[in-house]
Amino acid sequence: MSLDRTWDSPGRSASVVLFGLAALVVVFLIVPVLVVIPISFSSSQYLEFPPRGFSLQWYERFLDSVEWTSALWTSVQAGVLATLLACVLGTAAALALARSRFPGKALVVGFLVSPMIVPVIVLAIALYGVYAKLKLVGSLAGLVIAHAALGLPYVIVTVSATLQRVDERLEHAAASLGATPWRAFRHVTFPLIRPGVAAGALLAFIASWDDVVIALFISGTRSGTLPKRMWEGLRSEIDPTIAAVSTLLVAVSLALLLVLELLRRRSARLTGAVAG
Amino acid sequence: MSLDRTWDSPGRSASVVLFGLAALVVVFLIVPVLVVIPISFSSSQYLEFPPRGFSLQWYERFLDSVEWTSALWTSVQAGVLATLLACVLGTAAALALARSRFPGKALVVGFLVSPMIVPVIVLAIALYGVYAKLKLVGSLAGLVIAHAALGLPYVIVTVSATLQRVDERLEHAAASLGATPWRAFRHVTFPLIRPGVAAGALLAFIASWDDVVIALFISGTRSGTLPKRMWEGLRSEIDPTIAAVSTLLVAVSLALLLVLELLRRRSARLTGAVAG
Amino acid sequence: MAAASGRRGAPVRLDGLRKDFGSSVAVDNLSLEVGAGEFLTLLGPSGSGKSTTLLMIAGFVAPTRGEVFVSGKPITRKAPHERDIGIVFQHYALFPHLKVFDNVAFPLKMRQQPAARIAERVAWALDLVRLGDLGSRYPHQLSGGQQQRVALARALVFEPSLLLMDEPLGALDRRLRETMQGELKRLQRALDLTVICVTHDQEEALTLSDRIAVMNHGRVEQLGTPEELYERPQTPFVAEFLGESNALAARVLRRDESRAVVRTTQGLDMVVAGAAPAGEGEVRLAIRPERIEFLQEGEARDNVADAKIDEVVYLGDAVRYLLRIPSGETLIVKARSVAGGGPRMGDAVRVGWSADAVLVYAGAGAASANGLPPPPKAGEGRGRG
Amino acid sequence: MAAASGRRGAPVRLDGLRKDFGSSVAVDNLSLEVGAGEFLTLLGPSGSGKSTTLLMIAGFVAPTRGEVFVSGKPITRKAPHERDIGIVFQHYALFPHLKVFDNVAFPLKMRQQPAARIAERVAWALDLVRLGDLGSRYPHQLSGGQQQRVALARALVFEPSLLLMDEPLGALDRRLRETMQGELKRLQRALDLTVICVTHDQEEALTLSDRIAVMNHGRVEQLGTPEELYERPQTPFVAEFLGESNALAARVLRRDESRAVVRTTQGLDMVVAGAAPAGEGEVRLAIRPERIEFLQEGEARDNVADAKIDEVVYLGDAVRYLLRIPSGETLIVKARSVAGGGPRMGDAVRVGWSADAVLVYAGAGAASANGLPPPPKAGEGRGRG
Repeated sequence: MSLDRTWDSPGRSASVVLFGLAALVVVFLIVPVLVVIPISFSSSQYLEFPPRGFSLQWYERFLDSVEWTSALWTSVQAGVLATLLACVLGTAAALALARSRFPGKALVVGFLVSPMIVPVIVLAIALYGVYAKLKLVGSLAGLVIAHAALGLPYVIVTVSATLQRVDERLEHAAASLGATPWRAFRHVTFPLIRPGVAAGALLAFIASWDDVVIALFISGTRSGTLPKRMWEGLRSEIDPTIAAVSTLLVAVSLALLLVLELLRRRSARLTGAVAG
Repeated sequence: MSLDRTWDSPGRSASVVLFGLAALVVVFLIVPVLVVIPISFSSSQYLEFPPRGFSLQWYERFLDSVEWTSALWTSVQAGVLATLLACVLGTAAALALARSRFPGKALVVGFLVSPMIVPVIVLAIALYGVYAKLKLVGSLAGLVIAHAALGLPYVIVTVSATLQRVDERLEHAAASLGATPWRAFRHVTFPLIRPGVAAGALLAFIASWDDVVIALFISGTRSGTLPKRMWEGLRSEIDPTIAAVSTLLVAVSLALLLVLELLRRRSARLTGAVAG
Repeated sequence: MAAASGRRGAPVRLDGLRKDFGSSVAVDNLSLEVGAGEFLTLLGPSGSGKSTTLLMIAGFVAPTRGEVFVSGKPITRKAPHERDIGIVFQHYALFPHLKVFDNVAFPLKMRQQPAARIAERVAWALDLVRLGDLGSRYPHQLSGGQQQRVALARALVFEPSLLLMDEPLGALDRRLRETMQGELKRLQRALDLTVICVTHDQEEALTLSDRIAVMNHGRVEQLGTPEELYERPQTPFVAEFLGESNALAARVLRRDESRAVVRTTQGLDMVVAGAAPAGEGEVRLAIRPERIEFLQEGEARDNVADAKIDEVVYLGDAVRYLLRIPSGETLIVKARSVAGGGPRMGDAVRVGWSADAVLVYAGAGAASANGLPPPPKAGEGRGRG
Repeated sequence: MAAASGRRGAPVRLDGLRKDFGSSVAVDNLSLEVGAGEFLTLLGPSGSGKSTTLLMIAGFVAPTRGEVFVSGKPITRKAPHERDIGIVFQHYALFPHLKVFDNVAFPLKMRQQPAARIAERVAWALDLVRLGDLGSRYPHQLSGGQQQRVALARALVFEPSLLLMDEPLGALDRRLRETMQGELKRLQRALDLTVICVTHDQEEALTLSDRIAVMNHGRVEQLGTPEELYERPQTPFVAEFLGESNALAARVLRRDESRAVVRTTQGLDMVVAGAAPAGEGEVRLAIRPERIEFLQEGEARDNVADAKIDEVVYLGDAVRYLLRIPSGETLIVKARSVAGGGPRMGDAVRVGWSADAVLVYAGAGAASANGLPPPPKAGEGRGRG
């Protein structure tokens, strides 16, 4: 029986600080984003707030436009494929890093998470240079590889953090009970790091879904992503379809976040909060 | 005495996987970026690889250009101020979140980390709309606030993770020994979460230092950041100065990462690996 | 032991303390006096309210009702940092980023003492726990026992009026625990400290305390010296929580002023001393395993039974036997080990015990099955934590 | 206990096992035979090589030299999952994402048994540990003792030829530990299991083992039954690691075939039984605290001393005294508690012990100070972990 964690104290002042902060962030970030949503349902012909009436015209325009729908399709394809690639490679790398010890390991880690550190514009320039030679500019494959590299560090970081909390003795136990290394991974380690993999997958998807700069450099006209198409749309004319696309982008990100949180809670409930 | 962590097993195959991955990432990401570095020291008048001779001409051109140096100054100012703001607010928020329990807490957390989730182009468009009305477009203050919001989630996430590992009993102990809540924070909690704050600060700075999209929307001509100026440079003419600037951007990011890693190791050595 | 402090421990009084968590009552109208310089232990299973009581004294939990007095003054409305109470936490809660010296100096720095005074007091406190030469180490460079002593020095250096301890020896090795028990006790006596200690470990409680309050369900079941509690437990709960007991359900057959005869549910008749409780006749019995003796041919006791040895557990200085008697009851018997001898598994033996070895309690049902072997699920509820 | 398994435990032989970590030798030329159905414990402080030995048997550490045989066949080159050895880990290592049933079914699924067979075997194993009705719980919903029993069921369900246990009771409460000791022992006997257990806890070792190997610095100091080790420890290390001991340094004054007279460094003369070791005359003595008795007026023993009582620690069924004798030595004495009586702190008493209560070892210096109170730093090296 230990002095437990249920004391009644500084909660109050802490909450005040918290609400103040939340309010600041809400005012400066959320409200502007939220404003986009009503505008996207406006019946007006212009970007205006508050909107005059309700209509789905901008969503209709979005769906009617081959340019927009093909951009959506590219974004989804690139996002999903890049996420899959990042998850497989990132989980393997995190496992390898957690279970091995060799000189220069820190350097290898540095390489693997460098896409998080190297400024994206430098990355974009550099990738453009290489891809131009490899004829990957404008191809979906090029975009997927670049976005997978963007997402890889997130997967490595989240999976590594989860792995740290998984007791290595569980793997010993599995081995002692007759599990080959692969079966021990499949039946014990993987189920336990799944929340970390899911979180990494979310972040990797969002890194791809979000990216403007790399897409601008290396995706060609045929294979433009939604953010790239938005960017181009803003350059040419002010088109309220942008509001509808923005709403869509945010909705997808939030929906994914929600799914992740629900999964996390379910797994926490099942395994009693902390695995291992 | 427990079955300890020194068994001789799957190390080998793990290392192979790891090296394979590192090689992939190196080829697709690091090599292109590294190519930029020799180019920046080229004596040639064009972007070419391998460079013909060594010169610092592009760095001289960078330093001689008021446009580039003022962009550098803006980037540094925005980065430092946004990081400070994000650290103070983010640490306070993380503390408040860790120590209080109230209905709707998940929602508040969601708001606070939303800049990490909302696509940056949507954020940029939305911020532009608000800032235009508040006359913040083109001002350093506007850029600092926007970048602080970008960095805030990183600080909250890293500090929260560190706080989780700090035994709450240490704060009880401090109180029982006569420390007021503020002194308990200053002398006990803060020193223990400092590694988390430092990591958050690094990520927040890089988020600002890296940002192209928001800077393109809300920083005016006078207050453009380095990545924005690079972007514009690429639009107008192909200028090898870009290579020098890229090298500089990468160098700063890497230097910060190195400092952080050294700090982390020192603190781990002092406090015996895991604090608390 | 260097220049001892001028202050001695203060008397403490808990007056009608109560704590509700939602609809459950963690501590129920607890009143208790602790004398100046006394070592009092709150002993009980988890959920008995002992930790909540400690937290209320320390100021980390606000009581729903009641008052805590130290030296006669109420402190219930003071913040923890104003209470001047030293606490030794279960896992020591040493500040990992501060050297031993700075850990011990912490309370003095918080009290803005001058540097020279701090150096002197820290040296005194470290000498007290015999760690004078380790001031420049970090906590993680110390062994568990050394960390424990640093925590003690830190809690004592500011001469608190009261010292609280939460399972002070729980994280130590059995061997080290014995050493530290002696040291703690010696310090407490030398400095005349008032100590309130919380533990679920009966041995810790027995060896350290002047008095023990056995708690259960938020109430004190019995308060007394270790000997009083062990020799004359007033409830079956105390009899079983403190030391081992053979618990039996029985019915009173007949009684006079000084003795009674009872029959257990399985049909074993037994003479018990003292006036058995009145009423229905349903009673609960408890017999300490070491009060049952193996008898030689012809020896007699108030109660005698033939038995078969089911199990022999060698403990070094003692042996624990599990006996089955013809009526079907299982008895635990603990005897000193006899070099190269003693009864063995399967042996038929005769055992006996005196009438006053049997503790008798009113009420039906076997005194809860805790600690008694055969049904192995028993005792499970009393997990750590 | 349901349909018991047809298999019984296999004999195990360790042949010249050695493990180097860099330049340090963790296990040094260890040879040992464990009979089929025997419960053998490796007992030692941390760093004694006992855990490394267990890891080599389990296959998690490759020995530098030597061979492990199970049922006469070498297994040293097999991977852990091919060894068919059940392990109960220190903190159980239950799979938190699997229900109790699936935890216990795991080894059978890995062996691709048909579902019906799995259901039957799991039911058998859960009945064995009396958890038949908890199959659908998750591990975090169980108490510590229940988790321990699930770990046991999981390690037994595939009828391994050998069961390894790492501090099997270390994470349990003192009370629960006693219950589980009995249960473990009963299971081991009923299923005729070969068990190799690792612990630093002498009580765990004494109560569970058929034989104990006391390890120190990678070597076996002594191997024998609990009684042999406790009554006739062959080295001072064993005398002190297993049970408490009064350790004294002395010099032989004179000797004949059956007795010798020695003088301790502080000047206490003592008669000891048996031929004292030859040589220089420097010896080390060890006396069990329970072998020293309080004497009534006129009673005599081979050795007698007047003493003052420095400290009395009440343990419930026993009392531990710290005595100071005129020569300056401190003696620990352990006696049964006498209801409402016994000597008190400060009393002058006479104590005595027989010549054969004194264990004599060759070599100078007091048998390491471990476990002896006055210098409190003693025993620190022996931390957990």
